[in-house]
Amino acid sequence: MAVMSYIDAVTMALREEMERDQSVFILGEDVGKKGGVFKATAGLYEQFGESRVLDTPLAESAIAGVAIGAAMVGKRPVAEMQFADFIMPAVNQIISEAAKIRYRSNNDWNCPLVIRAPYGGGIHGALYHSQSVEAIFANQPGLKIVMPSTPYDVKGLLKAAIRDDDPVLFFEHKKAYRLIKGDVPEEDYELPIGKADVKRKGEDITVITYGLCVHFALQAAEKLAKDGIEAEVVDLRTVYPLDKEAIIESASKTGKVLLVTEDNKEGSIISEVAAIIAEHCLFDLDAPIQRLAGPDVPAMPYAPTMEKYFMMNPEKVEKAMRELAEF
Amino acid sequence: MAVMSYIDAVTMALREEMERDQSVFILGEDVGKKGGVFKATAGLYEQFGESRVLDTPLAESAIAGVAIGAAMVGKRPVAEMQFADFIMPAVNQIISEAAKIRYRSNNDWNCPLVIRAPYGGGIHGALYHSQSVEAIFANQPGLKIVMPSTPYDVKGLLKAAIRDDDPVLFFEHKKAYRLIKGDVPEEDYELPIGKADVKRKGEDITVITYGLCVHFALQAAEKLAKDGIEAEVVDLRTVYPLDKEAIIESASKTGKVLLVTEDNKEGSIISEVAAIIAEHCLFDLDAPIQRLAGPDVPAMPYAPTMEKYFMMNPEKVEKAMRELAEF
Amino acid sequence: MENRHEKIGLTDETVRKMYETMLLARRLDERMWLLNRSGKIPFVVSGQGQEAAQVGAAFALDRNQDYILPYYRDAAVVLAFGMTVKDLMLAAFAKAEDPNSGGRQMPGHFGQKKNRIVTGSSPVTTQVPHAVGIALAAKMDKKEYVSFVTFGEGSSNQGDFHEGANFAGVHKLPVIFLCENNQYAISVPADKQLASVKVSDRAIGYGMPGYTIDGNDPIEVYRYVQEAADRARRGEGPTLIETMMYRLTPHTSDDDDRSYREMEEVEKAKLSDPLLTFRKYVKETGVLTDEQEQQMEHAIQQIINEATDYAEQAPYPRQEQTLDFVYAEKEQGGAV
Amino acid sequence: MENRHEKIGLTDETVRKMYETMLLARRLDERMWLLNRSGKIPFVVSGQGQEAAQVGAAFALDRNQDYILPYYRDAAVVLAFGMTVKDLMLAAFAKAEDPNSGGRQMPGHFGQKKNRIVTGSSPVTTQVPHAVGIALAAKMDKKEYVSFVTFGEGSSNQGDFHEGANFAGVHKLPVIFLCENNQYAISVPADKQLASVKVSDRAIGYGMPGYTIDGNDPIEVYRYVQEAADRARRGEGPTLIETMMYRLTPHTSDDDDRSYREMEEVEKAKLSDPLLTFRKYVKETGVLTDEQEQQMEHAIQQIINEATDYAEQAPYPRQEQTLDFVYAEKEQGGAV
Ligand SMILES: Cc1ncc(C[n+]2csc(CCOP(=O)(O)OP(=O)(O)O)c2C)c(N)n1
Ligand SMILES: Cc1ncc(C[n+]2csc(CCOP(=O)(O)OP(=O)(O)O)c2C)c(N)n1
Ligand SMILES: [Mg+2]
Ligand SMILES: [Mg+2]
Repeated sequence: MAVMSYIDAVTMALREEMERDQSVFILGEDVGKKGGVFKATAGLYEQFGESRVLDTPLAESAIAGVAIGAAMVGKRPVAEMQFADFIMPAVNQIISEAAKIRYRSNNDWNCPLVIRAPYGGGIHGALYHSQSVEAIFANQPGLKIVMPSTPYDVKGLLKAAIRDDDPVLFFEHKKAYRLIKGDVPEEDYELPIGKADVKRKGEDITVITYGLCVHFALQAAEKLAKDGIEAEVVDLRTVYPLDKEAIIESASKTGKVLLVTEDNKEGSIISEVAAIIAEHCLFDLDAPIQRLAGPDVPAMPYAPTMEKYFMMNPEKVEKAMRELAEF
Repeated sequence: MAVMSYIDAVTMALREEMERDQSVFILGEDVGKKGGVFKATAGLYEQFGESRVLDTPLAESAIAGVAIGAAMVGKRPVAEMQFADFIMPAVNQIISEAAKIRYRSNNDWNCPLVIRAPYGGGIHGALYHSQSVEAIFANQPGLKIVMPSTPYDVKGLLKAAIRDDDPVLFFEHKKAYRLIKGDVPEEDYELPIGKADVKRKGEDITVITYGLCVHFALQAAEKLAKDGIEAEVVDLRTVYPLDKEAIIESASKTGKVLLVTEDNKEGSIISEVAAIIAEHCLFDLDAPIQRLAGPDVPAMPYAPTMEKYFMMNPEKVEKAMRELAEF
Repeated sequence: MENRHEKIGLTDETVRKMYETMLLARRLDERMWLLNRSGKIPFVVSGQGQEAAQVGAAFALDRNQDYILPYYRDAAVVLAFGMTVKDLMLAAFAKAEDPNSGGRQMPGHFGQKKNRIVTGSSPVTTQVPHAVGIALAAKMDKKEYVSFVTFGEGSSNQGDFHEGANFAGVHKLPVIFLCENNQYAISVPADKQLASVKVSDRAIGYGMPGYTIDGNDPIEVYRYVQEAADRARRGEGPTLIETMMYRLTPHTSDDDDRSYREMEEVEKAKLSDPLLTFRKYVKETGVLTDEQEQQMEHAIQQIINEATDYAEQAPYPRQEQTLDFVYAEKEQGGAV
Repeated sequence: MENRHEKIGLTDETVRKMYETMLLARRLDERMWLLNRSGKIPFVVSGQGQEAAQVGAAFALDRNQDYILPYYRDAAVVLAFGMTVKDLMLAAFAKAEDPNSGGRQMPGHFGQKKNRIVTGSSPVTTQVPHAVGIALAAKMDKKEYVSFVTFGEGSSNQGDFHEGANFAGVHKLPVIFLCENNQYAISVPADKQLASVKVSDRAIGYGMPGYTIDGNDPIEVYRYVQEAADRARRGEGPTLIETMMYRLTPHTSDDDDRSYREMEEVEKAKLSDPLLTFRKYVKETGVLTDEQEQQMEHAIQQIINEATDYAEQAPYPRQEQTLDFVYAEKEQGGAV
């Protein structure tokens, strides 16, 4: 067990999977010699050589499409999109192709592909280096979308994603990369894709969230605990398809639910979470389902004033939690 | 006032806007000589000439991107995507560009663009000619998404979309094209984008839906009326951003809400509608918020058995409405 | 008539087989239209006029190891690669047994893993990067196979063509890009589609050789594709081949081509219908006797009849099968 | 040294102005790095080494009517088109007054309608189809303007380059595609990026002339861009010009280029730094005296100092301004 950063857990999972399985390889922009613009693939080019850590031309649709082709014949490509914002040119390949290959071929073909991409704001990335893009893909059966919050989860879920026989989008919060540290076992382990994780038990209110916001909720929960309010914090971990059981269980238990995302509010992941609760445990609720999210503007601006206004933080979460607890 | 089909209302709106405003032009695949694969642009090439009804190369990102460029310098392009399924290569242009041009330039530039595309199933179109793609775009502030249900709404909303100073995605249900007929005034009128429309008043239950499903709900409502159940049918018309007031008003009034979409369920437009209701009128509800949608599979299959299983129809809606009414 | 196939090492036997495959594809296509016009199948997309290039190319490949990524008109390619008429009929009737998709996709969306026919979709040109990825896997694993991908001239204007071709060029991958230039993309003629004179003019931009050849001549196409396959196997990278032909039918059974092209143009093109010209070739070079031809037509008719009957009677997928195969079947400890 | 500018009709006055613009861009760029390294601004993206091509091109355009779609390194282009140092400083400091974006975008995301500098984003190459659309509008309305768009050699591998260039070629639109080939796309050298020898090899695939020229020579670039603009205005369609140069700085202030390229290579490239070579030219041809040069440097320093002070002191946007300008302001009876 070693304490390591979120990004080091990414690198560790990649390295171990590449050591374990010859069919795993990495492709993307600047992932080779440079080791990625965030250094997520640092050292892998040196260890595994150019043929398994491929610097591609600057063309995301090809990155996804070439990876899909390789995956269909038995490879396990891990494609990196340099920023989640730049996944857009690859949407056709991801939605029309990767997501539908198994289904359209009646289970004859499949596509064991992982697409990793750093998402999220708070790093002066402005409109095009701060976006949360998960909602764009979160209505495409055939895809899975994983968004881990801790180094431990990163390692276990990235391994599971690489071993998964279907395409997985794996979004890593870029602000978490160096900010979030935690224990990561040296040994090999997988965490189940499709399962949420209760990161903190509590009886009074439920906060359901994912990614970096999990930490904000946990910090806020500690403060509330000092005032005798015990919050349950559910980390979705997989945001598509959602773990309905876990959502329903926690919502039913506490009857007060706050949903948090860094994304814009309308049409976000937490909208679906709210819908699930409203469908399944309406009569267990003691308060309206609260959603706390970024404002409905195109993306996070550059100026620190505006970035702060947009970005989620522990204070905003705490305030919403207190309001809900007092409801 | 003339009775005309849904698609004729599309053509009429296009023609009238092109007559009214020189800056309006059409571009897309096969929209010229052929008049479009569905004939939505029939006669316009003859009337307005090749320079205003442009057959483009087969490249959707260019269709969107070129239209965006023209829009930024004062044109009002109406781009056709031959099928909504084929909008995917243009996602980067739509989400990264069109949606963000006004915001990112601090209101210096804007992008008065309309993208029309036929969507929806029930026409033996199989996986790639049947999709509902609205959810992909329904979390992108800066965009508006209009999905009309009647010829009357088509004309008024398409005109509004063309006159709008921001980008509008205008999705037309391809099965409605010839199936749905209705009165359309000869004179010029606009309907407000962003406003839902109560297509039927009722006190017992509310059905909120859009597009072709509005007709299924209206048909079902007539049947229920025979049994003394009065359903209110709310046609969202604009699915992004949603008309919160109208949703809240009707949900609060009847206390029983059924949401219907032809799309897959998870992450769909009606998820957001459910979330809005759960947030704002929880205590007015007498029943869980019901969602009726397509199954969570990648897209509608070709075989008639499977297509029927996937596709929404009046019977499915009626059944769900009765269940809700009896709750 | 000069015997051109011997020179490039093709036996009479193989050439006869090539003609037979072209004929089979044509007769099958014709039957599909009949079935469509009589209301038995909802949709046809046709390869008439493109069989020469398809068969010439398919026969030049190694049909025991190469991967193919055909586009919707390539019935002749997949027939050459082992898909049967019955398979195609099952797809046309959208029946459960359809090996391409289990009745889920429209006809023309080929896929059959056992024959290395890679599953395809409707959005055009997405298969191009896939072919490149399959070629990349070959290079990585030092395998001998080649990946072969086709597309129309209209589709060569999609970004995916550019991105895929450049990727293949940079990494010198064993892939063959074959454009079937039938001069129309639905209603749009090639000169409104392509700014270049030839699609093959684009090859230099991807560091690969590019050729524009007569797509009505299967021998010519065979020669170029064979050479491209050899280059690919030698590690010398990709090739772009543009085959010139004419789309003899409307775009699909939903299209009426009279609204955008002169019927005289179509009639004129029919004079160089590759089925007629190649028939002349095999007859005059003595590859095919009249008797053999009759037998061939007869056998083909029988195959098609049987396949039609079989497919017509075969069951549709059960409606609940709509829910199958979204993800891998759940295994213990596995994912969703 | 031979006077080359007279031959193509450039006055000493203009050439001096060209040099001044290059120098201004360079000094501004250098200041940006200082501000970044001292923690005053979070980010710099640099145009060092690319000023010659940028200025040569910008001066060849009609700066009173042409539209430009610059990419992030094109500070010299936008300066030539009327954006001020103060404007750029306001952007670097993310201040409310920034005319590019009101402090919303990172520096290098230019946009200013009054100078026909079209707003840009970060995803590369999306501006290429926009430029084509702007040119299409010119053709439709029979206007005289040209649309000018730049991009890196890495970005020429995006689908949008292909689709946009082909569209322009088919419709013979007045657009100039200028590639600034600085030999790297972040860490990836051009030979791993481009399968072709030259980006200009792609021009034939879009039915347009393509040239690869010395991007360190503003006179040469001027000549080619002027000719392309003339062609465009004559209705003869687009041109692709590739300008060869070297990125003298790391990719951005977040990059450390020592991890992927030899510092000797950079040092060598600095020998042909266009600022040095063009300085030599203007000095030796008598366009610029020592005294004039000193004055120029002095004036530039002052402009930059003032702009820095102003921008540093200017207010940030108010936080609620985050909510502005998602859609057009609501009008009566209007839309959302
Ligand atoms: C991305 C995408 N856009 C549009 C379509 C609709 N469509 C189907 S075939 C076709 C024309 C294709 O022309 P070409 O590539 O020349 O092939 P051909 O049909 O002539 O063989 C179009 C526009 C599609 N299938 N995919
Ligand atoms: C679509 C997209 N993918 C990735 C990036 C990240 N990125 C920014 S600049 C760059 C390299 C661009 O190289 P080139 O086009 O040669 O321009 P240069 O920076 O060398 O001037 C990359 C990969 C991006 N901005 N957009
Ligand atoms: Mg064609
Ligand atoms: Mg570069």
